[in-house]
Amino acid sequence: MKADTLKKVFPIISITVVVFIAVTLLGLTDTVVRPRIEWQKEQKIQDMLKEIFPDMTEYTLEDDIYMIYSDGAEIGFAFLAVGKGYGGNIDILVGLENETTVKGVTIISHLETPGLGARVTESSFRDQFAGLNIDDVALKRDGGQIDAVTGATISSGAVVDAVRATAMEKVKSLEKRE
Amino acid sequence: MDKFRKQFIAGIIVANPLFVLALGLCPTLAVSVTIDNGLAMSGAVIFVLVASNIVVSAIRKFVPNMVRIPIFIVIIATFVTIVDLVFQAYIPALYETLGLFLPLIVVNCIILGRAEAFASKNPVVNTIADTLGVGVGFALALVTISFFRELFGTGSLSLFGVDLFTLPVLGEHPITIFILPPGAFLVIGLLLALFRRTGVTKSE
Amino acid sequence: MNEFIVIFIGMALINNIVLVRYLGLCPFFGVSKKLGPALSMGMATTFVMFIASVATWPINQYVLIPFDVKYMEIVVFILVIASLVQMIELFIKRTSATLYNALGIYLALITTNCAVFYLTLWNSLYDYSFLESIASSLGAGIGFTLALILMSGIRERLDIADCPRSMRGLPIAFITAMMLSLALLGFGGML
Amino acid sequence: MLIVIILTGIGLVCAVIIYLVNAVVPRKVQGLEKTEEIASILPGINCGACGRPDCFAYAQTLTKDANVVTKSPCTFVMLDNERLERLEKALGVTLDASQMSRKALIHCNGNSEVIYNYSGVETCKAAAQLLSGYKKCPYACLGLRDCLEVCPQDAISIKPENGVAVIDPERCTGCGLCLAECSQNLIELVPVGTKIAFLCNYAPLRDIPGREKCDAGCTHCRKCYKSCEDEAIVWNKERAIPEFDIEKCTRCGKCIEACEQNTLAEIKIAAEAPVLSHVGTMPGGHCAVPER
Repeated sequence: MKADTLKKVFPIISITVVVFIAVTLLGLTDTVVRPRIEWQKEQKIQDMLKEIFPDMTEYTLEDDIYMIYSDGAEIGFAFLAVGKGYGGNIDILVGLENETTVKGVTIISHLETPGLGARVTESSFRDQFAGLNIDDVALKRDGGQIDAVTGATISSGAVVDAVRATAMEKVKSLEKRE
Repeated sequence: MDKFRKQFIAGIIVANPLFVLALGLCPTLAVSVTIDNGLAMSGAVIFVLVASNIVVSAIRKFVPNMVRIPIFIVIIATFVTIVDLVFQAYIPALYETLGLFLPLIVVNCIILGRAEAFASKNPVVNTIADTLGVGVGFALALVTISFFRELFGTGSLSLFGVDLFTLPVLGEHPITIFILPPGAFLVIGLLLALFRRTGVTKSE
Repeated sequence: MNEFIVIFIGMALINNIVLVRYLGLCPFFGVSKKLGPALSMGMATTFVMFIASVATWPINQYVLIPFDVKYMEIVVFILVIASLVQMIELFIKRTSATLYNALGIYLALITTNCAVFYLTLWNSLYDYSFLESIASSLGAGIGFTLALILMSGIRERLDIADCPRSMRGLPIAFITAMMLSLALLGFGGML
Repeated sequence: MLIVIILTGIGLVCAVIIYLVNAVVPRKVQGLEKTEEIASILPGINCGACGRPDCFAYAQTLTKDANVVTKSPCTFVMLDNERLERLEKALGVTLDASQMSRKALIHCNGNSEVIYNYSGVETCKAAAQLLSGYKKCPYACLGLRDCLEVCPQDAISIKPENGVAVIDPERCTGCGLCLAECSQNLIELVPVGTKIAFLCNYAPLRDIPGREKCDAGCTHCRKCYKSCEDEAIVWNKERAIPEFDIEKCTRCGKCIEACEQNTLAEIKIAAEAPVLSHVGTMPGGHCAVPER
């Protein structure tokens, strides 16, 4: 009886053993690799923020607003905005000098069509945001200062609206906190 | 040694997974936008293919027939997750571009296909030859496709950041359709036809 | 209610899982020679997609996220899918033989179907709620079946059309797929 | 560490589910054994002539109701005595093969003259749309392989000299699939024993306007009728064509020589009930396995 049940139950044991080995192996690799991944993420945010605030030395994260310091003095804050683009979501990192003027904008990820919508990542479009007042952050046709990337009005509009709306929302939440 | 070589060559020309058997298409089309992606994906696929098939052929005697597919797939998934973690930690740039298609190597028809058809029936040595051949065949095909797509799609070629050259006319006005999904189908269709025309593969 | 429809249409047409996301191409080209097998393959895949997303959602929500082991999803999801397909195949084989005759051959193909696995990853990446993930799985399934039916309709006519010798068979199928995916690009930006 | 145990638990659950489904679901559904037994007798070529998608489905209907076999017989089994006995034993029903089994025959000798050069889609159905065919006779066989494609036994071939389809009586199992395919409905199922084939489908009425349409077909001259000594030929008055009586005909061949238009031909079958040995090895006809 013993050998027979063993034979019948053997498939179950084999799957469980294989899964057990797989899971433990992965657990080990993860513990080895996890610090490195955290460092990479850290590094990525660091580079992103440095792009907008070149003279940044360190930053603190207070419930999804990055406060930027240069040798102790606060020089602005940054936050994430998500625009509904043509191909999908566009993640944007927005930096503000103070409650009213925009320091700079960088596109973190997008699914726009290459050659058209993807041109919102080019500096020619992004530099228009620098130094603008939040109220002026709109497309020229909507009375703003920013002219859209030719042939990609949906993507440009999406970026602009996202920056403007999230900026206002974050400024309000900052005022509430002070 | 001769058998090793014959098996290896077979994987590349006669049974080239991509152009002859039309297997493993899913990652190929999505990822072959630039040569860097192509190389990264081929590297990952070759590693997973060889490693998992070696393990599969090593334990082929202990695996009960009824549950052999789930067990093979778990082994392949483990190696893919290892590659996923290593890419995430050490080559984040490529990890971003490959995105969701890195985990998809698990369901890549080539790997399970080879495991099921070959590795589960032959000793380890032959499996190494076969998987290396198939892996290199897949890599060659993938790189050719990405070469054409990047050349026509962006007008310029760059290898890991180093800009090789830019085409005169295409540089400014590249044919962007080659980077879009339809371009991928077009390139593979034409390459298949070219291979059939030049007799590399037999036509239907 | 309407965000379910948005997700459903999104998965079925805009991000059509075959022609825009290039997934499930191995069965797509292998089975689309005739309408009959194409339809039964589409239905089998939709059914497996539905069951797979129903099964993987609780695991993702109550096991992977609380323990912060997101990287494990690859192993766990594929294990669940493989066991599901194996279970369904055994079940159909024993109960109705004609259904097994029509579907059985493709059920084994579904385990290595990139579309089903991608769908579970997509649901966990976008953190869909339970109902949203069901909507997206049905959308993807219908999108897959739609692409298969369109393709098999065209390929049946292609067999009698006289295209050049070296283009016959797979190459012309790829060129047709290109045109289909061009057409579906038109849906982009709708939502 | 806990996560490892939980995930292994999930693996265990999956394994147990597969094991349970494998053990609990009845390995043999009651009728399944009988159906499989009958299916083993059937040829397994899934030709669909019996009106079911495949042999397995036909076996299923037979297990439910045995005398379905008399209404829609499997023509293949009828010709193969050894399988016939096994089927009779399995179903507990006696079958009389001779009058049930049929053979397909194409009524055209094909030497009608070609009147225009057709270069459209290569199928008979398409060619027939255009002035009903590129041949002078509107009922002539166009030889564009429609019937050939569908025949599970590969019994049909095209005569190179005049491009007309011919059915090899040895291979043909009378499944009747080609009847529906022929756009000129030239093909008719005739009893196995027929000896003389009447190769003209030109609606043989005496006074049809297009009479001079085909000089190769039957001109209703009745020479064959007169030439036959053993009255094996009966002249059908309304259709004005000869009809052959199987028992009386002695294959003397006089009527074939008498007919100047050579619309008559002898059906040569070696043995009375041809042994279709090669059929067993046929790959699954046109079943739906996805060819790579």
